[in-house]
Amino acid sequence: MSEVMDIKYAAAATFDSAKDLYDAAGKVREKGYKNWECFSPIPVHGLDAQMGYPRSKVPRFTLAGGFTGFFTGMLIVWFMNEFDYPLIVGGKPYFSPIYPFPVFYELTILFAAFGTLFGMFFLNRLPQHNHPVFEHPDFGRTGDDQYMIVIEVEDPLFDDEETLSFLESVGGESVQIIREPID
Amino acid sequence: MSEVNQAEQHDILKKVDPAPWKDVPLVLNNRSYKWVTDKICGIVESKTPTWWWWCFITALCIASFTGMGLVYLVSTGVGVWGNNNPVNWGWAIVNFVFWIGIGHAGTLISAVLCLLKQKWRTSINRASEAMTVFAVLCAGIFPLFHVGRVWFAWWLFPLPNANAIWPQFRSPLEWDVFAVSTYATVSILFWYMGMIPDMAVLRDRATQTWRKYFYGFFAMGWRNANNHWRNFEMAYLLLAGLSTPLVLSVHTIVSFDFAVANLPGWHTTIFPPYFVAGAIFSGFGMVLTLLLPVRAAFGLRDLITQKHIDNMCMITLATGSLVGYAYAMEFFIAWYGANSYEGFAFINRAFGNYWWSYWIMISCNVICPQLFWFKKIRENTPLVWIISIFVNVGMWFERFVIANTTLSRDFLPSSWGYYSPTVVDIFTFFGTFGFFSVLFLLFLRFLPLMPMCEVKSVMPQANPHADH
Amino acid sequence: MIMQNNQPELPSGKDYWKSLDSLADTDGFKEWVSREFPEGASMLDGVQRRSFVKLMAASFGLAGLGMTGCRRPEQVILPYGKSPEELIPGVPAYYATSQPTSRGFQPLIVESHQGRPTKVEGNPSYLPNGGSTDVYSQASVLDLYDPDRAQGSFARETLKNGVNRWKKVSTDSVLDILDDEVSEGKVAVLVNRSHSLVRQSLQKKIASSGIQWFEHDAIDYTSAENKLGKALGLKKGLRAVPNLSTAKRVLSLDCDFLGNRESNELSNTRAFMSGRKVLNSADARKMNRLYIAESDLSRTGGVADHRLRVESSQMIGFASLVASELLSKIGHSDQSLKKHLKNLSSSTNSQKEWASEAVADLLSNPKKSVVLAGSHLPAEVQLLAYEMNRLLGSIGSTINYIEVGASADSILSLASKINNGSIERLFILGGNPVYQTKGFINWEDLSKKLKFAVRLGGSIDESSQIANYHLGQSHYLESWDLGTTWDQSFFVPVQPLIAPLFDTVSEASFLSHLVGEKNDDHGLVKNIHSEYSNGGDFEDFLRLGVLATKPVSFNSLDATKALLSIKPVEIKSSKLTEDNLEVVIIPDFHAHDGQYANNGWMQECPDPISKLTWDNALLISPVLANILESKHPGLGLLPKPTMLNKNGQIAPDAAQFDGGKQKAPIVTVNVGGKSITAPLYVQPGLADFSIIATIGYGRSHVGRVGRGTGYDVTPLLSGESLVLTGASLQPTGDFKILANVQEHWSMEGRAIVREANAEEYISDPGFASHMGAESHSPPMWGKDQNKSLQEKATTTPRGNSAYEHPDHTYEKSDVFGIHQWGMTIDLNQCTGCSACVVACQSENNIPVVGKDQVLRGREMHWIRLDRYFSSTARDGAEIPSDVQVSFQGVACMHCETAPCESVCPVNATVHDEEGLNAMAYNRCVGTRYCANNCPYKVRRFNFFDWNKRKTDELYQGPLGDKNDSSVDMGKNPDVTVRMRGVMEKCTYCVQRIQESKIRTKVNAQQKAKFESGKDGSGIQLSTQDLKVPDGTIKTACQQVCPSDAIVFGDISDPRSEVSKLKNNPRDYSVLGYLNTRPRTTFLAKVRNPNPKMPDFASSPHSAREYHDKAHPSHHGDEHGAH
Amino acid sequence: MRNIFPRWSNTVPLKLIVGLGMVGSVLVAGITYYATPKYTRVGYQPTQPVSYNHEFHAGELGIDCRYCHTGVDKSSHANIPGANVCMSCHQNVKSDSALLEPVRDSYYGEDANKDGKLSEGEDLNGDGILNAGPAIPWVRIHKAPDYVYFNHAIHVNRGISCVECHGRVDQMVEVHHDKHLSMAFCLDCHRNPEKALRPLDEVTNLSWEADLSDHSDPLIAQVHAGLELKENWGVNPPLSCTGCHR
Repeated sequence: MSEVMDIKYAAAATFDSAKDLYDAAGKVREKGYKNWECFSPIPVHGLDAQMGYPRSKVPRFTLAGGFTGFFTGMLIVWFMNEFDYPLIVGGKPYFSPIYPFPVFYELTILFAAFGTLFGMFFLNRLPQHNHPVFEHPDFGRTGDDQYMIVIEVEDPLFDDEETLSFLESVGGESVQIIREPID
Repeated sequence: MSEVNQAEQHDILKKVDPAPWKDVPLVLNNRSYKWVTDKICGIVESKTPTWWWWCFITALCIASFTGMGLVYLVSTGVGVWGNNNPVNWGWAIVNFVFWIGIGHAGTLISAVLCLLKQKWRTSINRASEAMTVFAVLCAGIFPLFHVGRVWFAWWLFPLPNANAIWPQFRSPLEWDVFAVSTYATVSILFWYMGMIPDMAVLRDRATQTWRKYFYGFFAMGWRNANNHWRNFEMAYLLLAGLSTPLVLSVHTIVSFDFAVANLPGWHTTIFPPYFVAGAIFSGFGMVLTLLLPVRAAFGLRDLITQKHIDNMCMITLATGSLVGYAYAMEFFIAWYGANSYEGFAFINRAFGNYWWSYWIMISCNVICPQLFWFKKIRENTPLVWIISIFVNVGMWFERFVIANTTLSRDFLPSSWGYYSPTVVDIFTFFGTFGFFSVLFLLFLRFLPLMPMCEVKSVMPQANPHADH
Repeated sequence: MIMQNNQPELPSGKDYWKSLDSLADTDGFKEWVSREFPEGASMLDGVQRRSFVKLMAASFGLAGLGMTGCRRPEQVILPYGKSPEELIPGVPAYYATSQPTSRGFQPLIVESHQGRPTKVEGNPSYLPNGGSTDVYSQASVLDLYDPDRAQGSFARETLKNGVNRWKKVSTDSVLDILDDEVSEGKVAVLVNRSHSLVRQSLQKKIASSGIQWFEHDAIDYTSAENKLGKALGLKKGLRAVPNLSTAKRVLSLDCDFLGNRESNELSNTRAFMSGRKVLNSADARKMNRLYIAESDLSRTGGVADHRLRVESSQMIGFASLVASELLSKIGHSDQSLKKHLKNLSSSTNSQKEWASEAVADLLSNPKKSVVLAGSHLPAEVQLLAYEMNRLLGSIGSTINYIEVGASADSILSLASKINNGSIERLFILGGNPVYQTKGFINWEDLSKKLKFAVRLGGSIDESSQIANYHLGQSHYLESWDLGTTWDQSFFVPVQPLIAPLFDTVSEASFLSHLVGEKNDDHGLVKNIHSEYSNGGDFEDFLRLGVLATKPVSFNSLDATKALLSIKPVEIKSSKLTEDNLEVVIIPDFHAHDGQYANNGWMQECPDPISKLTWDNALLISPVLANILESKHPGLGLLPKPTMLNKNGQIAPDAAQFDGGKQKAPIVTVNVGGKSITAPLYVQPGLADFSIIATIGYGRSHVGRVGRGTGYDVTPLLSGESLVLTGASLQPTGDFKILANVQEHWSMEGRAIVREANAEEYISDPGFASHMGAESHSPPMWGKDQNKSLQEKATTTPRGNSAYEHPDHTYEKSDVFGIHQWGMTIDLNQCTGCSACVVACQSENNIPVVGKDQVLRGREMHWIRLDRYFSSTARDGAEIPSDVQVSFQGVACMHCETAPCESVCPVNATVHDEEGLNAMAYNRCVGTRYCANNCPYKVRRFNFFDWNKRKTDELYQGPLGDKNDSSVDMGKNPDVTVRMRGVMEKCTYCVQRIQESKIRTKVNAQQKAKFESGKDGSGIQLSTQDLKVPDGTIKTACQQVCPSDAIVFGDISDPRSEVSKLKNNPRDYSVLGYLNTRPRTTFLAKVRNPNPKMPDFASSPHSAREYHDKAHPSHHGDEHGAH
Repeated sequence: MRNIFPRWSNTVPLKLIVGLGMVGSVLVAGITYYATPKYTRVGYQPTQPVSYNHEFHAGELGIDCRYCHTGVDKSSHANIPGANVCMSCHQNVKSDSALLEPVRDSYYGEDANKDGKLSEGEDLNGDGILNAGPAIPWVRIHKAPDYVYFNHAIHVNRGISCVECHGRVDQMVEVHHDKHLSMAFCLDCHRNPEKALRPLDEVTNLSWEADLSDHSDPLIAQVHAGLELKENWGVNPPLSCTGCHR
């Protein structure tokens, strides 16, 4: 029987242009929905603000990575050339913040880069290969030329009829419920 | 985020909204998103063309030269190369610097132009990033295998060992280890991250199962969700911001291999900027060499427009002239510095035992690019392609001149010598072009040649405020 | 047909002693083992043999063959069954012996490790040499381990195709056959000249037993004494033994008394150069002065203050000119003699001024001047030189004439006697007469006339080809003998350090066998010693290695009559032109007279003047070169002037360098119907129409090292003079690639070798510090400029550098050294003899790389001898004819702020606390960055497994043959043998430093313990007790140097010799302006020209070249000066 | 379109990271333990041709090390004793023990009647010398790499005991490789020699310990004693390459 076969995940509506999506998104936010998301083939400018998203937190990871890198570098060089086995090389000092600077510098960048990428993954909860939204029949087109708004069932304001009609009212097409099969 | 009313937002957005590209559209014949998607994915999804197979097999054969060369080298000794005393480096390091230099254009296009909000970069950055990664891989071969006991090369890494002895961090070669490995890693990260959304598109379009899973795996479950885009864009911007100083530092450090040494003709402060300029120069040369055929082969004229070619030519022209200026300045300083050894080193470059290589360098690097002043030539694609080849040749010879003229005639006339490569040198280097081509062909076949989302976002449809 | 044959006893030279394994196969070796290592002998057979070899290696303690430390095969240690008392494993033993040479016995001390002689040093008890050795003695130890030696005795079988095959036979069996043959009569012995008393005593017995005796040497060092003796109408020879330590003025008539063309090289060098040691202006004032007139540019000519280029064939004329100048200046009474000399010298008027000024200078130093004549010059010149010395009153003060026995019958009379059948049986001992005389003796015919012939020789060579049997001759390190030094002032022993490796026999025991004496050579030597030493202790003699004696000196007589008998017609040699050239045949630097042709060390040691390795060439003058070029366009002898030459940026190369490889055109030389073909080499400083050819190369039957090297000059030899006239050159159009290690001959006005004339030095002792970039840049040491040498060495002050340098003083640092090592090289003392190069090679296990690799610029010598020419001519396109020569030994300078260290990524080359620039081979990965960054280019890279692979199979890598391990037996176990892919360089002989330090500490501790008698806990040892006393450590190069040019020691000790020298104003660092602060510094060269001479220059050419480049403005007045 | 990957695949990445982390750390631990001299050398105990018992001779009988290893205070090599050293006792003690057969062979060799003089038919190879027999092939246990120049004399004479590198040989029936003797091992002692220095008389006394009278902890006692000797003797072990590599 169907109702045990799958569970409701969310209501979805598609749009044809960035503008439509943009405007609709504004309305959805004003309506006060919380658990909802826009899908678009490109990063639509200003959509974050429109959806009421704060600034991304990726930079914090980058900064952390950078600092780690720099001081790891310094620690390595100091430990190896000054502390553990000091050797007289070209009459130069055992340790100096100057001569090995390229090492600190490169490690800073390396770790910062890792911080950035994995920070992004972490904030986007990636990798996550399985997601209910993929169940939408032509979700694929959101990568191509279609836009979509999805309001999840978890949202306190969610109500089948009302949400669906609301989505239609903001100009959504092929409004429908996304169902997630249980396997 | 607090309550902000519509109107204010629009003002804010107007401010952050970059100035739209007025004069020339970046995608010709106002194509639709669908067209772009089909075009780019089509290259990967369509049946493998025969010409691809021919190229691929040829490239494999050529690549095998490197393989054989290296096996012989490691089993027999560095002596199989032409190196000697006083010229202890020779081709290996020349090739290393050459390939590393090639790489730089990719990072530059994807990072620096991104920071400069140069929208025209979008259709060429993916390919040039690929070029970067592959060039760095080719470059890596040489410093690794030019050492006498390659099986101990791991000593260059700071690993604890039973001998309780560590690397020596004053050495530019040690800096290279960090610079090059960092450069390779970050380039790959940057390249891969940019591809995630496109992988997702390919995943969603895929019909064969293996494609579903292959692209699915690398797409990491990307969902085109705005939340994703938000962090993605920020990360992209940051990586661009990190790559820019990186790309500058890498060739600076490579130039330190020479500049930190005390030899006449090497020990000069002009090297870092001059090497970086040269790197970008050769890089763009290579980008042109690669993309013009690709553009023709896959009919991408609407995406890689004359506008793109013009821009690349102009950058080549600019950097070429920069390099030319550096050559002149070296001579001036050598004369002005009044150090007889330094003075001789440069006179010897131009008129000494390697004069021919010097003049090949000058004509390819300084004179050749000047042709790009003329629109006619810029619009003559075959000619542009040929010139780009000359640029590559010239830049290889620049490194040859720097490395060899100085070493072959340095301080004590008694130890002057002459270096000439052996057949093993030549084949090993030649083979790396095959290796590079193999990788690039695979890239063309299996990965999205252009960042679709970025191309789309510079098309008029991307603007959420344009009323239509 | 005898010219073609293969290696002894095997079809191809390939499977020949592949390794110790197959060495162990040879019977001789087994026998040797059973005597030397009794415990090992029984294990030699069957399957155990292989393991035995390994064991032997272990018990030998062969250190560091291959540097793979990771894998550790099971190894076994073989102790003695009965340990010899004196032998402590790991502690080398030293024995006094000597090397018999045609230039007298060379007294030696030989170092032996567990029974293997590894290193040869001079015997300091022989004062004239002061513990120095020449390059040949250094190399001779390699011959002992030469795999191409005759390993026993062989019988010759000629195959149908005329090829000679050699069958191994036992030496005893040959000796038995020999006895029967001798009883047949008509026997002759042909030997090379020797100074052995053992031979002398046996010679008498042999003569009495009716065996005839003949002697021959291609390079006959005794010819001068015989000529002079004959000319003076004496029955004996008259040997000139100069005593140069007292000589103030020396005039050399084509006499290379500092080189290998004359005897007494070492003591001459030591004595003469001591007169050129300049530490203060007083020394400079009484510095000696050398005039030389010569055709070749010899090492003596390189030292000379005034050098005149005169063809050897013109020497009689020139000598007469000098003599007549002398006579007129001293107002000699005999007018007829004056007149006679006048017309003898008629052809040489152009050199009159030079000669008369030189003579004036000789006369101004009565009893302190001497005239020397080359031994290859005719009796007339010898006579003139003798008479001049007599008139100058030098005899007894600066030169002694001692009486020596007259020479034996020559090889020519032997030939005629064989021809007329009065000799049917021939024994050829030593030397290599067949090779050396094939130009004028048809051995092919003679060999047919001979019934029986035996060859006693170290290896199977040309002379063996006419013999029925070849008897392997023992190396001198394997045999007993006793002889005299050249000056006959000492008896010296030859005692074996090792039992013969193979079934070989020494000359002494062979001769004694000939006369039917069965007592062993040891007994023989003992008897002769007691005979001469009137009852001195034999053991003491062996321990000391020398026994003083008195040569018979000659009381001078007037030679006027003899002089008058010189007939003008004889010496009226027609004028030399490019169609009437002279060929001067001299001993080769590498091969000497051919005996070192198979010695890798000698082959690769560059000729001091021409810098050639692995080959000899015909040397011709630039003048002749230009004539040839114009006569034969496209000869390709001289390179076309490049742009840099034309605008005077650099001087032109003296030869075509095609990709760094010297391309020498091959020509045919015709002299009186005889001809040879050989490559040409343009040598600045040669007499215009002289061709210098060297003997010893182009051997047809020689080991694998010497095979195919050089050209053979012997076909030109006539049996009389080594100076041939009437020669002409004809290009063949072919070229030969020569391995020249120094492409560029000019210093290019760079202040590398800094020189001044004595006057300049007196007026400005610190002239060296006023040259070079550092002289007009801010002082390297900045504020620390005036610190003492010791402070600088220990605290390494920062000078102007941005860095704080690590401090090595005891108090301030956890890494401190109680010594600070340093070296000085006195450029004024170096004659370029190159003994240091081979000594270093022998001490430090430096591999031989072969001609091909030398051509690629991969020679491995740790110390190289840079040779620069400088001249007045500075127009870019011409190669100068009159040049001054400057030698500079360059090895690792051990810079305090070493450029090589800071670029090594793995800490493989770092400084140690005593100022050594350490090179840890086992840490090196081989980036070669250090070698690039070394401004002195002294680092050497192992491009291949030199020590493991045969030099001709390097490119086959692992598929190539392994090297002959026999050579490994001669390696120094105290020095790592480097594998491929690692960098190496001079270490200041760190192994010797460490040994001395350890010995000092151990002795100090034991002494203190002995005195305190306690458990040692109360002992107080100061750093003074632990310091190595100055002079204890001698580096290998320092030890061989006959003129003490190299001094090594602790510069933190102000009283040490080296500190004193470094404080000398002449001291300077090469490329000092780079602030590398080298620990090896140089003492600038001082020349001592005579202002009155026509060729006088106010300052040395190189100095003027420097000033011309450094201060072009002064250009004018620089030349105004003269 | 449908999900390609099953839901459980979402947890895979996390598991992967954890898994790889564990594998990695195990790998590192494994290498550091198994691929270093600590493991590869220590405990190496080959069987020797003659079952010489160090515990008995050096321990119970208390024969001084230097009695057999004669080179140890004079030379770089400690020197394995020749058969004559063994026979100096065993001519009388256990003179006919079967275990000593190889020793006797090596010692007497050609001297068949063991009278030490060359008598009829003894000189087999006819060289007029009474040759010794085959050497005893002792299997080498301690070996520094070829490029390391360790000198016994300087260590022994400057108060470094055998025990520091060879362990309690006087308690080993058959000798085994006791310390790992890697470069790190050498450096450790060269950096703080006071941990090892001892009075010269005690060098071959493997059981010696510093005077505990005024220190409870033996290590502290040793260090105190050591520091005093270091100061008095001017001990300054080389830490740079040239000390051991030539």
